[in-house]
Amino acid sequence: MASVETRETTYLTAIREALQEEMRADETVFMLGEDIGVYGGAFKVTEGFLEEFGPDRVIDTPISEAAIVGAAIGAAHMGLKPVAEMQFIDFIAPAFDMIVNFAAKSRYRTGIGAGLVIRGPCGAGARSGPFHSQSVESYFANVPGLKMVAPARAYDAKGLLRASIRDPDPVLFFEHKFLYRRIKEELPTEGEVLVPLGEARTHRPGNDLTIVTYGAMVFKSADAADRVAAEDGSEVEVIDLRTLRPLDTKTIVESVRRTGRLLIVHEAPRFGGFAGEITAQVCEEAFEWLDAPIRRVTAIDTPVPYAPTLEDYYLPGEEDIVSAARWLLAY
Amino acid sequence: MASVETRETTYLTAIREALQEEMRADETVFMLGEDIGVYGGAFKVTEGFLEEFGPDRVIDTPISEAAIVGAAIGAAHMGLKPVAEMQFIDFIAPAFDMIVNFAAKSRYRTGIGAGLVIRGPCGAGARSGPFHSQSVESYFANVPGLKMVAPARAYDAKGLLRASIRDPDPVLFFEHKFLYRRIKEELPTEGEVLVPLGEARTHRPGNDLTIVTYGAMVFKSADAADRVAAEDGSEVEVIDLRTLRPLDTKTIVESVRRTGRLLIVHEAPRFGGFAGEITAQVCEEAFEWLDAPIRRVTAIDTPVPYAPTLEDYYLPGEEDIVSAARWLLAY
Amino acid sequence: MQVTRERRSLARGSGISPYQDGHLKTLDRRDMRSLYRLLWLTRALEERLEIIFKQGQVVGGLYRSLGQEATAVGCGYALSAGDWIAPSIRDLGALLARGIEPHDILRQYTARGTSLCAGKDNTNHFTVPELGILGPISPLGTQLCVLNGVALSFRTRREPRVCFTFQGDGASRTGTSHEGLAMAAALNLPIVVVLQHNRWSFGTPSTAEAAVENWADVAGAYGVPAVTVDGNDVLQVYDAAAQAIARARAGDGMTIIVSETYRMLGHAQHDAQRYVPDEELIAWRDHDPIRSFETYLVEFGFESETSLAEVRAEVAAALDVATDEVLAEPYPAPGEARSRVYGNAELDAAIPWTRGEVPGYEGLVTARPSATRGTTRQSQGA
Amino acid sequence: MQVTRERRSLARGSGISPYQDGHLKTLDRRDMRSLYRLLWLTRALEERLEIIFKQGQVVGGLYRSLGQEATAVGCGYALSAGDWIAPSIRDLGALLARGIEPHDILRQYTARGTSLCAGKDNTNHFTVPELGILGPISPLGTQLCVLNGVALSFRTRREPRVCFTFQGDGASRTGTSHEGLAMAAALNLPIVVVLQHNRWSFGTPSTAEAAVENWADVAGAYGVPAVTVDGNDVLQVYDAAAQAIARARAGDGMTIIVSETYRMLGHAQHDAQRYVPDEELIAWRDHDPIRSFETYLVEFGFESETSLAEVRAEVAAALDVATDEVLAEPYPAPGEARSRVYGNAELDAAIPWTRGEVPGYEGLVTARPSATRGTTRQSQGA
Ligand SMILES: Cc1ncc(C[n+]2csc(CCOP(=O)(O)OP(=O)(O)O)c2C)c(N)n1
Ligand SMILES: Cc1ncc(C[n+]2csc(CCOP(=O)(O)OP(=O)(O)O)c2C)c(N)n1
Ligand SMILES: [Mg+2]
Ligand SMILES: [Mg+2]
Repeated sequence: MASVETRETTYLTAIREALQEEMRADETVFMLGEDIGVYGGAFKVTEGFLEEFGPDRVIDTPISEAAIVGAAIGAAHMGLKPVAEMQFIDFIAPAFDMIVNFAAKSRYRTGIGAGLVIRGPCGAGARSGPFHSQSVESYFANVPGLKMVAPARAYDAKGLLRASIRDPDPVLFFEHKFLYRRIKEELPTEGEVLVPLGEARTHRPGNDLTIVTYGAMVFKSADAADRVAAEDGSEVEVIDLRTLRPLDTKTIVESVRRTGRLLIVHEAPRFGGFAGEITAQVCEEAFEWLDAPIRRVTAIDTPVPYAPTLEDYYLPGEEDIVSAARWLLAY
Repeated sequence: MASVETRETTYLTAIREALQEEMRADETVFMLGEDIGVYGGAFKVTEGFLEEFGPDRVIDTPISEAAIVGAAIGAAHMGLKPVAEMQFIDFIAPAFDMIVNFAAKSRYRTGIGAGLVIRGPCGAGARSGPFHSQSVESYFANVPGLKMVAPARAYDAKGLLRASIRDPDPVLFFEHKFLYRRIKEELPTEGEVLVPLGEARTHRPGNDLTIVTYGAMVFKSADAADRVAAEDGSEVEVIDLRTLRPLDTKTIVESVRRTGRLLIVHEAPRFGGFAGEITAQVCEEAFEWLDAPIRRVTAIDTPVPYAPTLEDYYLPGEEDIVSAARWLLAY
Repeated sequence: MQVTRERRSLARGSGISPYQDGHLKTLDRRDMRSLYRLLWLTRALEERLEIIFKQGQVVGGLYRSLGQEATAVGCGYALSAGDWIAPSIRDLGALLARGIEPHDILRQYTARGTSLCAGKDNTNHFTVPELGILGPISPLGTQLCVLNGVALSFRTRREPRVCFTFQGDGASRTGTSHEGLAMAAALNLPIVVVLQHNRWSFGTPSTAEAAVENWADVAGAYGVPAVTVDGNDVLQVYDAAAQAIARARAGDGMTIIVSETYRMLGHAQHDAQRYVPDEELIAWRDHDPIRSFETYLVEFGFESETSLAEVRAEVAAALDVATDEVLAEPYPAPGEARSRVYGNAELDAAIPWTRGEVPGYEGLVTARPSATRGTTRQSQGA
Repeated sequence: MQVTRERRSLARGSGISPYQDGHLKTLDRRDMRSLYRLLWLTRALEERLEIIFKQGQVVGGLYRSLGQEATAVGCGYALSAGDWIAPSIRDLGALLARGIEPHDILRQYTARGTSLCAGKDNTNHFTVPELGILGPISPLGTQLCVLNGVALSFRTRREPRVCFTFQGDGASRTGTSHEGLAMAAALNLPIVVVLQHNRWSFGTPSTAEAAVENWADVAGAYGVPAVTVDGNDVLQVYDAAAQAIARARAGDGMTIIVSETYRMLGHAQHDAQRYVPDEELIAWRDHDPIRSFETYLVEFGFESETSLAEVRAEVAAALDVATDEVLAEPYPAPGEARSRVYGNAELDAAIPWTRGEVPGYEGLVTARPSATRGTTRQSQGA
């Protein structure tokens, strides 16, 4: 047993704890969103919060995502630290204008920042159809002023959410709903779990091929890497980006310069997906080190379909990653 | 003089003519938007339309971009061909949900498509500040089901708008406001100017370097290419994408395989910009033909600033393109 | 059309009001039977869905309209062929009135390839032009905006057709809902909007979501008339709907109907409704739309207890068959995931769908000019 | 607070109503002078802006509030220190009342590096916490949503401070405006919203944008009180604003004030207003907010023609100085375009801003391992 006491914590509980701990430590932190108070949140992330923190700090709002984000911006201007919940991250779409035009540009235009967090469940695999399954990061990728976080592990979910709440800028925090109750880790019961924004993490080391990924795809990629190791003896490095913006180019480039091969895996559709930016940066900074084309394994270019057969086809699978990795290794 | 009669036509007039001609030829085509009727449109694109086509086909709406796009979707379902104007393309943001979730996914989900056009002035350089200058293509790049068009020439503006109106899918049509009255061409007075979606155009041929670009940057790139030709004797090929989605990968890859060098130029900020997707596709299909890293010349990663000094700094300039081109040619 | 506001006490306990005036005069015995069958079918089909949900046959979530069936049915029944309707989350009865079959609903929830969405979307998200049905999408408030476009096409073509839609009290707070109402009013579109004041929005009471007391006042923001009805009284709903539809058909524009009703179950299957005060549930249980209509039908001689039982038995039998048939149908073939993204089939075919396979790559490997390039490079790199 | 609705005929032609009741009692001679100076300053400053616009000194567009000055001034004057205000497009007078200097406005429009937005944004888009000013952004309807957050912070901290904002009749149709109003009402925030019914929205008459007749009815959608004022009567506006502010400060929530007024010029400088019927302009010209206040001040002995002329001369002199000073100031240095995107300065510094330069690349060229790779490749490619 380690000297630090730990407790098995799910990804969801890690998020709840991050919110609780920040709210306990700093009374300027508060939450607003739909059904987060009386009901405790659609995924029960904020269960018990209303009782503990009261209605001033756990605010049930009307169904109005633009107004939720707007209020968060105004409160941030006044020195509060708002955490806005989108019931599903798909419902960030009606707040698009408010995020892109008000929150993201605020500091640049006026000198007054908008340090707020917008968090919500993203991602497919839970049989939730086209409107409760999206990965929305690329909608916001070309918007300077925003930060974006997409944790895969419980530890990172907790540590990055705390860092996001403390961050001076608007942070979009994507929680993968498929991981909420499936990912469990031993987390320290005491002391601060805090993970700075902008640092990728090597989930699995290797020298033969680099996989850059994030969110739920970290685990599929790691499984694929394990298989390639066991069956082919090649060592695939899996990098979990954790933060999408600012992007940890340094870690990516260092790895690619070492392995000479890069595979990018993400759950969003291919065209216009986040892999493009990563490819561009690696081309710029590690082109000469590349021994093979950069490849992408992503969802197909469609909405997220509902039927299990279709959704399984839609999502990138371990098999897809293995075969792309093998192709690259053999190149 | 050619056998076809021509008339000098501005980019703006070309757009007006495309709308007029489609509306005259097909009574299911109609327009809706803010101040397009009585006032004739913020840029006077639809001046005289109300008189010619009547209030059923030139509809002044309340200020409500989501409702405008929504009505366009419903009308498209009923077999009409709606052309929705966004007064400035920046104001597409409040319609984001409607476009991404309703229009783009409609055919996939229900089998009923939404053949509509959303058009509006985009782009910087007109001293219009952060909210009347944006390039929004990347916000929509990761949304399957959409098409996106960004013409540079008057001919293409006209031909592509006509094709967009006839297209069975939702098309976002980005008119660069800086070109409205600055670009003039001799266009045929008779006969159909029609440019199919999905086909890039070689604006300037060359064998030493490929520049892929679109919108107002086509002209800056061509100017840069001319300078490089005159001063260095190298021939830079400039490809005007015209349509951003579906992307004409074939033309890009063919050119890059020939020149071995690629520079992508766009006006939107760098991070998460459209260059990423192009880079990824070229890496996938022409990696072995590349003799140098793929490079990007883009705006800086900030909102579009207002002051002339700042906006000029923000925008990619001819000088930037020339120096990136030289670097690539010397590589 | 006159703006009336009839509020009934929660515990009024009485049956359907026996008025036979206005549009109700046009309802004959057969209509009464149809209304009853639709009410019962709605409830029974949802119960069936709940059963197969518990058996793990429903792929996603399941939302019920228990206690609100009368509003959906009364409205759906008032529409004519050629009219269009866009349901919201709890309006199954209106879809059934429009001609949607239980099979269709079962297929939707169980994601069958035969479903109206071909397994690509769920619940009531289907658009069926033949039946005049516009499917909503999940983001609330949006379908009214789209329905405006359908209504616009009626107006443009001078067709005397009407559009009808529903909106939750919660959904009425969304920006899109407002934009949709505002545009319908400004363009004087032939639209009827039912505002379902069912006291809850997921886990939040309407009183916390809005400071509005008289929901009909919402119409003030749009300059259109509003009428409030007892949403659990199918005849009263039908009457109001028929009047509003007639008004819209005559070119007089939008009407808002506020339905005073109550959501008798949690938001969805996973919601045990623990936050709801017992008294509220009990009071509304006494005002069940189906039970009170049964009493009315028997009391006024339209039906007997026996004839009503026969209707229920017939529905149950039909649902047995439908459930068996649908559950025997397969999921869509995986490759269907790629179809109909775009209207051009060539385009769908050209999209690089592939992930692992990537056939093009193999060609690349053989075609690649590495040898030459390696040399160029080396000489340059020196 | 009582809901009143006073509509005056366009051509009423009379001066300011000489009531001295309610909150007006608190206004003394000095206040009257201040109100007049603010009204005049607003108009004169805008005229000055128009002059330098025509000289090509204004970088972007220019929007005037001619004819609407009384609403902005009356409201701005009613606020206390510590309160916040979010202006809309035609509320310069309120900003001046809040303490914004003509210099600030001139700098904004001429994109000076010294401007409150450091040249990065234009018009009234500045946020100045010290003066309680929240800058709007161009997408209409958004600023109320953000102001809600400011008001929320007051509520949370139990501070008796109030937020105030303006909204055009056109802007009231946006989804965000609705969401903002709905949330302010639902959360019972200390907010006052002035709905400017100025008959136009860019080139479209309000009657085409909305079927609303009594704009105070808009409040019905939110369950809050509304009051209608003659927006060209600065005292009436002040009174209504002061009452609504007092109500909000007392914790009783939002009030909507409908200002009946008229936009006397085109939407912006480039709009010659050709679509406006002459009669309308003429009728409203007779109801000029400044002229009628002058008559009132003289008639009731607050001022003389001479003293008013002195105020105007003082304003003109001040504007001469301000214009000269501001025009002598430089644009921001180009490199400032990169600053303050993020709250972490290291992050701003680390962003690859470069286009042509790209310093990193040179390093790459020397560091690149081409030689080795070329070989590997050749052997593999064979
Ligand atoms: C824009 C948006 N935000 C959030 C949701 C999640 N959501 C689905 S239904 C619902 C509650 C709806 O309440 P109401 O409109 O009153 O309808 P009811 O459930 O009472 O029929 C919520 C919050 C959504 N679908 N769309
Ligand atoms: C979301 C959005 N759509 C369009 C515009 C362009 N626009 C700027 S002002 C304006 C008219 C505003 O009318 P109103 O709200 O009545 O204000 P007024 O000009 O009368 O003061 C329009 C359409 C905008 N700023 N924001
Ligand atoms: Mg409800
Ligand atoms: Mg107006």
